[in-house]
Amino acid sequence: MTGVSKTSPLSRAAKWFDPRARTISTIGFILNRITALGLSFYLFLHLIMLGQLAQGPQAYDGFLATVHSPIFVFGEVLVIAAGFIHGLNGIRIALNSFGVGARYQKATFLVLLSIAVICSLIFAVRIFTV
Amino acid sequence: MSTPKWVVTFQIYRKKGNADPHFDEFKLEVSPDEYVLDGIERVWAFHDRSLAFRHACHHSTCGACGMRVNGAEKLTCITLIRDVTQDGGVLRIEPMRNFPVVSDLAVDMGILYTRMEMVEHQPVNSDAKEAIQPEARPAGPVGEEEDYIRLSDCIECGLCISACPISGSSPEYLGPAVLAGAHQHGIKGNEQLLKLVDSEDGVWRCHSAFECTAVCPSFVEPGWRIMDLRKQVIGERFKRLFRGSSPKIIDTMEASK
Amino acid sequence: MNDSRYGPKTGESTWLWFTKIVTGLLVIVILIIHFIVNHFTAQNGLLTYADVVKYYQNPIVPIMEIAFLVFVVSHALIGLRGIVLDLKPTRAVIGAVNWLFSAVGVVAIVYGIWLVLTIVSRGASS
Amino acid sequence: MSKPKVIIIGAGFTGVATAHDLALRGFDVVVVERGEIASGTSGRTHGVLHSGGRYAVSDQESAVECIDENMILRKIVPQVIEPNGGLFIAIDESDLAYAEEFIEGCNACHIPIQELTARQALEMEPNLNPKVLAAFTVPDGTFDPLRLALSFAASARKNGARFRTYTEMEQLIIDGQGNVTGVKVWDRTTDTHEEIYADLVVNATGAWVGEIASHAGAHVPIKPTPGVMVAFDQRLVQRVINRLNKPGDGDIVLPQRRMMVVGTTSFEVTDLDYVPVVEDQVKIMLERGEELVPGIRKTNVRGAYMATRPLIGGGSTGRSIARTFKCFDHKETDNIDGLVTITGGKATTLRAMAEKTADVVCQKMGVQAVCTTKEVPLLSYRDYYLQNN
Repeated sequence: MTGVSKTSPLSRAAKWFDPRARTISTIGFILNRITALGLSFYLFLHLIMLGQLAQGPQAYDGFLATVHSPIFVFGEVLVIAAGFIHGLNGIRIALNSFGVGARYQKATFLVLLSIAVICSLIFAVRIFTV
Repeated sequence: MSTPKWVVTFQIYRKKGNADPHFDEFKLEVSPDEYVLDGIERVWAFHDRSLAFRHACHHSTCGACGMRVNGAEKLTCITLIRDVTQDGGVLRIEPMRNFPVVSDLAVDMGILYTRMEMVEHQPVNSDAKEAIQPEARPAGPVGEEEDYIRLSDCIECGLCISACPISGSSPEYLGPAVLAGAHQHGIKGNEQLLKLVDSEDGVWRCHSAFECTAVCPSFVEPGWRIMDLRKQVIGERFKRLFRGSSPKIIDTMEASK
Repeated sequence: MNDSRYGPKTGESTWLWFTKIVTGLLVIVILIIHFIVNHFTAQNGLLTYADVVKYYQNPIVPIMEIAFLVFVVSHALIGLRGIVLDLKPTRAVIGAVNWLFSAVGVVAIVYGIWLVLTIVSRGASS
Repeated sequence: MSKPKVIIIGAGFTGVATAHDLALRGFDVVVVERGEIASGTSGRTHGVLHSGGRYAVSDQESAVECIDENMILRKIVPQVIEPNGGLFIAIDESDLAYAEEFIEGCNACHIPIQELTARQALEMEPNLNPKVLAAFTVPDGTFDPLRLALSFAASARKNGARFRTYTEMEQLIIDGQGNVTGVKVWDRTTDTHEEIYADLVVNATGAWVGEIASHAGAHVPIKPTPGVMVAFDQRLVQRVINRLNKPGDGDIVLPQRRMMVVGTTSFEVTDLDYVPVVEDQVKIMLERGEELVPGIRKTNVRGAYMATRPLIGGGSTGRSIARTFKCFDHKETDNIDGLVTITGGKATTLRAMAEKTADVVCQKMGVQAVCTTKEVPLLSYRDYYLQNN
């Protein structure tokens, strides 16, 4: 008999991100998990980078010059978009879990995702045009 | 009166003993208004007598014929061929995920049945208890003094567990049907059950993909029930936080009676 | 199923989850406050080291940043632990993860507070 | 001292119930089943726990069996039964004319009935045809077919019976005297063949008994008679609704979970392994069901399926054949020892069929053991799979 457990953790994790034959709510789950991982990575990277502040003005201003290069700015936009998606979706999950609107979660998700996309676009435009 | 026939290719997952699994193809002439299970039964009857699959009632009361049809979890006895493919199309039939495969399309339901028993899900209930969701309540004699005993909505088909992304990576997770069963039984005053659902493998493991509700063929709405169960568990924990360990006091009081 | 997963841990999962939800919501609240404060105190952005040091002279800023740090680190680590749990870890692995993540959390928060206080003191001494 | 060993072919209602009975009486039981438990006729049964009212006029032997077994099943396996009773309702004059015979028949068979006025009936079941003229309550019920079978199987298993599902009987093993000594089987999960020997083989294959018995050169007068059933997606009634008349097509509407199931028809087939659902018959079910519960028109079809009744044929056909069951000791009928066939009957009488079969088995093998299945409560159907682990 083939069990569920014989696979490696990685291949098990890969199953989370397979949206085939799944509904829109799974997209919510996938996005939430990806943004969770991305934001966690960013959080600790950010904390380490901010250590430059303790090194004094030259170090920090030099660091700022680096992060103003386009590739870092693009990364910043990703972080903002991830923040919006994760935050707004998180509100839905929190509400559902306290017994609010679980029957309307699909509609809620679509509305919140639209808001997240619009807000991310506004920020992206602002950041790239400044 | 005959609707035009369709030709559909059934691609069926095969597994025998320790041999490697593979897919077999069977081209069948079907009526689009037949059910997927009818096609599978015909493959067994006329093409390959070695095909193993679970089925019994053929009208969605027993929950035996859950499979994956083109990737999606379906109760095949009520899934019209018309709704899942087209003339000349393909039906890829696979066993449910997250259950051990016995052979071909047949899986071992032991895990689910064991856990349903653990959470004391009652196979028959009063009608009022089954109708927790008022808008889904069927038309008919409602709200009268007389109540009816009836078989529970959950048919233990396992489709929700097959569709759940968390059950997929973490077999210890109790799973949607089981948590829905616990919700239906009620955790009020049931210390054992509260402990079970409020554990690492209980309600907190759900990550709101709501696939369970999407695939449930039997009006159980496991996703909603898990969320409602969370509310109840949180409520219970807060009550205890402010009242200290009062349940123990009640226990001893009852014991002394 | 491994019965040792149940029993002594009763209630623990609830509070971990509850903390995750509450800190998540608090992070959102603080982010909103952050944007408002930023809007009034640093209209031109924080483009240099001097800007940042000056920004931290407003007492609301270090308080806000420390609170944000505590909430976001807790939320992230509880969330990551949840993801590890979903990967069917052995008892030993999840035990190690519990210790590791607790330690990482404490270090990150202490380090963050030290950083904030350093910047605040730079501003005060200049 | 080793237990006497019996192989049962078929894990439908009679197979699992016989396994339970024999296991309780101390036999070593092996059940071989080519599919899953209840994957033939048993799983697809209508699901009426008959009060016997349906047969009280035309087939009183079956009616008595039904009411007795109905009461026993309610007691030993309540976890799979909706015990809400049933109604026989008269819609037209011909139905009314049948009422007298019906009352007499039910009294003769000790089936407790109660006459209702049309108004009382509509108060009990507001979705009945408002043209209802008269009604009688009967102690009908509804059961879940798979779970009923699993409950017996679980209990049998607890007492040592072994279930070999997906294991198809290929041949009966016959000794030099032409007697049956075992079965040759094909395990479809591993695609392997093996021989199992036993002191006795019980052929409990329902509509397929003729085919199985013919392997030993024995004959069973079986008349496989399929009927259609259609499930609708709303539960408009809470009780089994029967037409107050002689048994006919589409004259029972029963509630089950959140559904209603209407059945059935009656015709003859030769190929048993696949009986197609005939569209015309589905239409008849809708039309006939509508006469009992007009609201059916507004519901949707959820499933349509065929099941093949194992009727024991004399000269008659279809509706007129008795619904009673029979156990054949092929030593007596064909002078072939080691083979017993049980068939006929209703789902409701599965326990009685098993008792009869086990009595024959005991008598043949000289075992003194009484039947206790009337009293022993069955295990939860879930235990069947629990013990798998």
